[in-house]
Amino acid sequence: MPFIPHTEDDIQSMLATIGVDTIDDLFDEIDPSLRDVSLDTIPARASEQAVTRLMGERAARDAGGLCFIGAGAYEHHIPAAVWELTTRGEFYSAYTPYQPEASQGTLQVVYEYQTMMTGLTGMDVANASLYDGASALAEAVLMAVRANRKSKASRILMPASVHPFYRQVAHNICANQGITFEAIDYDRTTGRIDTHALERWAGEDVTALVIPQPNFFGVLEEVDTLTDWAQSNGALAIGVVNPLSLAVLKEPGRWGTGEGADIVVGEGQPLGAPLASGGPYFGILCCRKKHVRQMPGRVVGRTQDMDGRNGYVLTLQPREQHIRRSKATSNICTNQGLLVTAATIHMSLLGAQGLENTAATCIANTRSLVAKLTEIDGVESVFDGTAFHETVLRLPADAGAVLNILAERGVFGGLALADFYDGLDNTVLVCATETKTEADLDIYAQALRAVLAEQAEAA
Amino acid sequence: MPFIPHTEDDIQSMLATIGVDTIDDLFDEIDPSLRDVSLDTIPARASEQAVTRLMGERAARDAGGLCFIGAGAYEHHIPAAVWELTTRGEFYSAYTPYQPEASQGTLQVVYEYQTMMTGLTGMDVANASLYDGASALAEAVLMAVRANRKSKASRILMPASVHPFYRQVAHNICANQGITFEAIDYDRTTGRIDTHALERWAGEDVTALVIPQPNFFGVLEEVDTLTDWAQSNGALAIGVVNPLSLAVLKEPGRWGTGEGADIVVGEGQPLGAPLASGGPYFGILCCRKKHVRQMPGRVVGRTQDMDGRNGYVLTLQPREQHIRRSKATSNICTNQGLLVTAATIHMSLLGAQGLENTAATCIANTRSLVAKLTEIDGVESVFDGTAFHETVLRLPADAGAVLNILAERGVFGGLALADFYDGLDNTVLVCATETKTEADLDIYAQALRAVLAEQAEAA
Amino acid sequence: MTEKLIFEYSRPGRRALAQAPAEAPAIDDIPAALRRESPVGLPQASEMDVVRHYTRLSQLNFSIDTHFYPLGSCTMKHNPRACNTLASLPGFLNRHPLAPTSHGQGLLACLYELQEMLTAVTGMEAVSLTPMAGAQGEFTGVAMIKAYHESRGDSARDEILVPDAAHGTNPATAVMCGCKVVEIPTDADGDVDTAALRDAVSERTAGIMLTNPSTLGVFEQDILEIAEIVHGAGGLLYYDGANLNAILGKVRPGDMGFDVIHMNLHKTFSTPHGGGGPGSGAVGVGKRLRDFMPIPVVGRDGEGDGATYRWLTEKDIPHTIGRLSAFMGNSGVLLRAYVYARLLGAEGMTRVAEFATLNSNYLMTRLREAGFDLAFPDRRASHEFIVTLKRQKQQLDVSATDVAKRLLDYGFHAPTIYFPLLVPECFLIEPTESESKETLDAFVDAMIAIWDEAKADATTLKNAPVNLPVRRLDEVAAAKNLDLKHDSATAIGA
Amino acid sequence: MTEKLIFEYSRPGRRALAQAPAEAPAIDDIPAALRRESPVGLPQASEMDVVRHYTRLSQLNFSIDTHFYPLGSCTMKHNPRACNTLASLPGFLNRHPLAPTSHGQGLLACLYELQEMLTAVTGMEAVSLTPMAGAQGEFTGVAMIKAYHESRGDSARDEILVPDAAHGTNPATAVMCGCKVVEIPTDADGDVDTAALRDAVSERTAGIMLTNPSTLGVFEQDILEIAEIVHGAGGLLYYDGANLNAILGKVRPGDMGFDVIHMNLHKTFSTPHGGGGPGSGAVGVGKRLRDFMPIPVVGRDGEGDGATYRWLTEKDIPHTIGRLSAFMGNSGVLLRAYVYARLLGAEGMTRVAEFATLNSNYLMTRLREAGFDLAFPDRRASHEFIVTLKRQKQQLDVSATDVAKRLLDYGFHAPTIYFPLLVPECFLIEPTESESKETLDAFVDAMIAIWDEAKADATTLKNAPVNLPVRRLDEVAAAKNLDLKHDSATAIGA
Repeated sequence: MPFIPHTEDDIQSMLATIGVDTIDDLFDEIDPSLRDVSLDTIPARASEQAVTRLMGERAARDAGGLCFIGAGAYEHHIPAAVWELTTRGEFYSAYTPYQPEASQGTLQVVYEYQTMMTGLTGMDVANASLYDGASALAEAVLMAVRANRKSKASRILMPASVHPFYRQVAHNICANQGITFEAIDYDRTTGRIDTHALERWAGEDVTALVIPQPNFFGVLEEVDTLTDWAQSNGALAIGVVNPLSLAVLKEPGRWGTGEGADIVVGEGQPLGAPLASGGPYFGILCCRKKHVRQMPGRVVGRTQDMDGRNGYVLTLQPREQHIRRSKATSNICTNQGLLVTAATIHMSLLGAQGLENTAATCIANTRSLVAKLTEIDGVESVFDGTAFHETVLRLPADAGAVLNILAERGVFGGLALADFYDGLDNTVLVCATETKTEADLDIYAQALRAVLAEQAEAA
Repeated sequence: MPFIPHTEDDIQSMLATIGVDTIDDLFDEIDPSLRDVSLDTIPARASEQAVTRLMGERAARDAGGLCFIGAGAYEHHIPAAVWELTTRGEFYSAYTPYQPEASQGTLQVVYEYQTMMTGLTGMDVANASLYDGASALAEAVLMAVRANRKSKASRILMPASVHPFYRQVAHNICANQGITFEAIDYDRTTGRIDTHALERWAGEDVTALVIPQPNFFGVLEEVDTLTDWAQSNGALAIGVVNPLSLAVLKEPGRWGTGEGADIVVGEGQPLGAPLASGGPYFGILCCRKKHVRQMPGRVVGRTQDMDGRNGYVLTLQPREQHIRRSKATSNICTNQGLLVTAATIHMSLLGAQGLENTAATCIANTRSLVAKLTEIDGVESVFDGTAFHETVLRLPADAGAVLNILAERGVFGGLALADFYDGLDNTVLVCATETKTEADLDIYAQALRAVLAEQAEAA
Repeated sequence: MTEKLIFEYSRPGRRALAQAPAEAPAIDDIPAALRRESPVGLPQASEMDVVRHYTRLSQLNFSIDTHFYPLGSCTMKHNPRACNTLASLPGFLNRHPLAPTSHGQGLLACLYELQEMLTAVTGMEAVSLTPMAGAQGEFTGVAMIKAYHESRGDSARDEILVPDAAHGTNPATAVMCGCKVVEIPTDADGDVDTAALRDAVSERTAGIMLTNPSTLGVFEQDILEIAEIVHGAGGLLYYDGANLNAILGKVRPGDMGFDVIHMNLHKTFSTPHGGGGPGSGAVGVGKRLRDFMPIPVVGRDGEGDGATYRWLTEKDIPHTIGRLSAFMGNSGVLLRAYVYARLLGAEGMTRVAEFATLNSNYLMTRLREAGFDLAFPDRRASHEFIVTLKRQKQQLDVSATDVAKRLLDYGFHAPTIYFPLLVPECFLIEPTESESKETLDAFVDAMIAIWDEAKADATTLKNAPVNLPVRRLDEVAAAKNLDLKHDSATAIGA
Repeated sequence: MTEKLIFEYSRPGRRALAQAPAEAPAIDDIPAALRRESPVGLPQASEMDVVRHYTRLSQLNFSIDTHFYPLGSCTMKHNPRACNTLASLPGFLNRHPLAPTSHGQGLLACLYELQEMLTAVTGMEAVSLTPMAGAQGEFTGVAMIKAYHESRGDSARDEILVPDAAHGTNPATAVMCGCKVVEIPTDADGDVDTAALRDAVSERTAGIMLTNPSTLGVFEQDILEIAEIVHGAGGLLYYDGANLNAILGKVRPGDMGFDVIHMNLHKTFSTPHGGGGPGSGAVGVGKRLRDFMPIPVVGRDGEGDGATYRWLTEKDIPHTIGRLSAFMGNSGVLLRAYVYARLLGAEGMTRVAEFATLNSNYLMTRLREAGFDLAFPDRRASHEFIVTLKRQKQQLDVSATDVAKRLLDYGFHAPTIYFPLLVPECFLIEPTESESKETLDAFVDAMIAIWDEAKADATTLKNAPVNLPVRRLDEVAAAKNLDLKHDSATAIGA
């Protein structure tokens, strides 16, 4: 039997020990009406060989395409060592390290991860990860409501320049707790948060301001001003960052003139997680020390054993659901341990210099792509704010239709924004990471030029 | 620097310790005329990212095709666990186990492998593997010459039904030692060794007879008769087997009416090695106990440590080149450790029943394929001897040309034998392993039918 | 055997150069005020340092691939390697989540079929795969229950009933959804106290969250009555799938009357635990909650070979509680679950419950015969059962922790201890179906040996573990003197 | 920590069923006399048994991924993981060796480029990649030398000159090729005794086999003179590439006058050692031997993007010594070497020799300063060097073996001991370029600590190792009472 080691002798001897005749007898406390189950619609078992072939064929169907889509998930080179090590059975098949003495590998990895994350963000404390960037933002919002005792309003200022899906997730997870989200518009010229829209909330009871850096449009926000605005208005500053960008951009721990952002979250995917159609990724959450006891999720601490040797344990567990139950900081139990392992190895291999070179290459490639694309008649940048590694371009044609044709020709040209923003019809969010060569950029430019020419001709 | 950890500080401090100014000074014992080297034609280093992309593209070029080629390398399902475990760093990056206390993992694996191989072949002893099946046959020939002290002729009877490449390799490796190979023809009807051709050598000084099972044509030889013939004529019997076949075929340890074959070799590839364009595979070599000290290659033995615990060591090293130098049984040093590891895991997962089911499915699939193909006008089996999982078919057209067209249509239809045997023009050696479904067989049959029809029309 | 921190291998200027671009192009257009000035606190290491360090660290772990791991309520069963290998095929790994679905039909076909299989084996109407872990599955379930009541104008229902033995995530989730928690006591047999339940339900009852079999290792004998009580009061039933392994293919939550269920695919469908995740908390819904499923869900257009698949969004499910992750949950985990489900097939799923239950009852019987006390001696074990070491604690001052730590020395991971909270010195033991009789017997032998050790000299247990990389760690000091990062890192990274 | 044999996990009827066809179709047409009747002695185990067993076994090994491994003459350098990952892409793994070359252009392009790079870095005229290990490379070289002489009608040349310090494979290979071995002594500085060489050469000299730097860890200072002597006598020069790492990209065997070279790609080009293989012994040839190269070799037709590749066979190289493996040697190993070569590039290859030599000279200096005796104190180290523990043996009766075993306890693999045979109590130490200064310093510290232990109480060393899975193993008993297989296997397999 696949994955069941019992021989016929084993079964008989075990049943005899238990004192029943059949395995079915062991279910005799269950109402008979419940025990007549049909699984007719589930296929019979397939051999590993058959499933291997099926999956090989299906994976091949999904392969290929030159990808210029970003929008929250980025194609980066992941060193081969990362997943060869991460999928070692001792990491892959271990449980949550509830018995620390038997889990020092996992625990030390998380401690190293926490150290790296605080280094990257300039924050005091990092947790052991959350599910993904979007749900991490939701947890940060809940945390801010707990941490900002002066605010009674449970009011979060949520800029429109935050990833639309992140805004939806934060709303869906937090709405049941009476938290309100106030939209802050973006500046049509710069693509940044509209500071006039923000000023409307000066003097009001605001719990927290969310500050994306870079924002969804790829544009860099004026994080110092925004952080100062929030903190001078009694609000916490919640940064939402791309961790890769922090190799070159000012770390949230230094945003503003005070002590930096209060809480920082982000999508960890650029640090070693494959695109994989959306997951598993991992959510980063860091905060200032004073908020640590409001932090959701697992945390690993260093301590000592009976002989005075250093070792690692899960700590601050009284915040968590398995101890505090209905009074926990979150219902979160699982973190993304395997992804954290990959990220820790990834960051160890790249180091600060490798991350910086990667980030700078992404920026340079995107600048170069934008230059090539905007040479095409009618293609232009929408915003003039400085970008990180993504840019919104306007096309002289229906963006969705153009992207579909490009995809048929093997180029995934970006994300059409018309569905997400009024006024951004015919726009595309494009990204060229370090994985793209000059030749790749030219392929995109030539393909777009051709498609637009055909569209113009047809029109 | 890739794969070199030295910082500039390290280098300076190390040079100072040594007492030289530059690294180049360390080469000052070498004639200056030798130290001016140009490597202009070697490309500059590429990043892992660039090489990953290059290799991805090249691998994709080689992918695909429904493979019905056998001829010494067979497509079998390899459980995912096999190579995930085999490539664990502790196996993958370990050296030959010269320090046994630090190598118990590798040593125990080999001991288990040796046990499995003796189980499969029914022989007394197995070595830790040789390079591949063909070179193992060469080593078996050399071993037979050493072991058969009664024979002075260094004469090996080599049937034409042995894989042509094996015959070539054996000749190329052994010829310098004055060993002669006498060809034994095959029976044109059965595809087996022509016993009349063999009888010519009765009473002569023959050192060994090579007995392939199954033979190159896929046909089963009369191993009992052949073994008895050899041994009654003072020759050793050297079996050349496909190890997978031994799950269903009589094991060489029981061939004949005596004590079985003297030496058995084979290509280990069907036991967990991917096709990989030809290697790395591994050569199996087993023998009867009385020949053990003439055996080439490494052997692992069980012994005990100072506390009486069981442990494993390389043993019988006095046969080997690093001790015995010019008097060694072979110059062999390396074995195929990683492949042996894979094979041991593979056999553990499949067990006897899994191997038997695999072998029987291969046989059934090939029978079914042959039935479908010989329904096509003009396609017929060449031999009437019972086959294992390969069969020679004659086509009503030039086999090489037909195979080329089939390959363009995604079917690798087998190996054309015209280049290897006079009289086998227009013949193809075909094989359908357990990886082939009924639908696959139909694809081949339809494709062949179509190609032959086109050929006939064009003719 | 311990291992330094990766930061302690770091040397200024060292790099694993092959793995990233060699140079940083100038990025002059970014204003100085937005640029980073201080060093990034990452280690500077060679590839060899990194490979050695993390290889060695991995060896410090217990794992399913190395040890028996009878951790109750966690279903530490064998993780077939094919699941990882096949989900890691480049075509799956390299696909962008927002790439057109025309270039994702392989993935979508797998997810659609997984939805169908999970729907069938749980007896529900439909499944959404998007929740990223059990706790998010729970959130999804309660949020749907709230949305259901609100859609009917029945918005005063703000109480979630939770048995006192429940996982901590249950009450925590109820609160996250803005509900109040009403605890329901357990009776002496380990079942929900139905009389207390009758008293607890009211027009404020939104629903009940149940694990069945419960965390006490027994199947709720009155489940049909419970369903009737709660439904009768206008509430809905939520099934916490943490213990689904106990009944997979054998009994279906949908048949018991549950309106929603989450499944821990990382338990029942054997996706890796990964040292704490990723998980996957797919939810199945009955007809009452179908309209509220979280998006995206995979839909199919057409039939047979011509079928195509696409994401269903709010346009297709207008009452959805919405999106809970940036993209599609833990897709890679779902692929692993899909492979596992196909390898099992229908018959294999049923065998999971059967052999998990056989192993559990066998181990329970053997331990009882060896002199250990069961929390519910008159009940069948489900896939897990509880030993209470209360007597040992009283007689020898040996705690569940002491025995757990000593088991580590014997090469067995400890069972879950001190949960459920209501059983004193509790050992919650779940062997799973993938362990052999020999392993279970060896575990019993170890328990007997440890008990003999305790009787001879309890300090042997108090000092345990002694064979592990570290001895017993001071968790109190860890919480008091928080040390959550290595402080020299930033300096080293300079 | 030891681990049972897989056979001891075996139980009749147990199977990892997913991995093979569930049933065996009838194969009635095979005559009974040819069928197997007795059981196959394989274990009957579950997938979990197998995964656990081999995971645990792996943990009993030292390896480059876990330990410093300064094994002289073995070049245990870092194995970049990309080499394995990329050589294992399905397109490469699944290709049949006899599939048409139209469906193998990816592989062939890699092999062709590898041939070109190896040709350039060794200074030879051409390379054949087919030999499957160093010893087969040596065989190839000597067989080509013989074929060369025979092709010129000079067939009385049957003597191969071999320095007394040579690897055992050298004389063993000469004999395999039907030659006699003439040993050449080493002078006091570790160089070949050129006077003795002059006396040894004659019209019977087929050639000389040299490792340079030699196994004594020094570069032959008179290599150009040696070449002149041998060539002058009508012999050819064979370069044993075992120590190529010492000079890669820095000095080229072709420039020294060698006619043929084999390369251990599993040393210099970092393909895995795999616990004893697979290796790869590519051979490079000068113009005299080009016509005799073993097949297949990869040829290119056309240039640039339009180039196509094919196998060159006896039709292209009519004087070839022929085929040495059934197909194309260890192709998968060659792909790994190709990836490594591309990651290094020209500059990286030169750095290999430079930093291997830097590490070796540094470690030699540190050990000398710590009071250890060098075999050749007046010479530069190449990529390796020799410490002799003769004094320690005399003073304290502590042998090279004792120190080696104790090093294992300290977490360092032992250097090569008792080779070359002519240095007493020999420690041949090769750190490789991929180790850091800290690791070398830690090794020196361990050597000092062990020496202090020896002075305090030599039994500490005699009892070593104590921290490993087993203590010192009785190799004499192993050879005397041969136990080469587990005997109950066949019974268990019944």
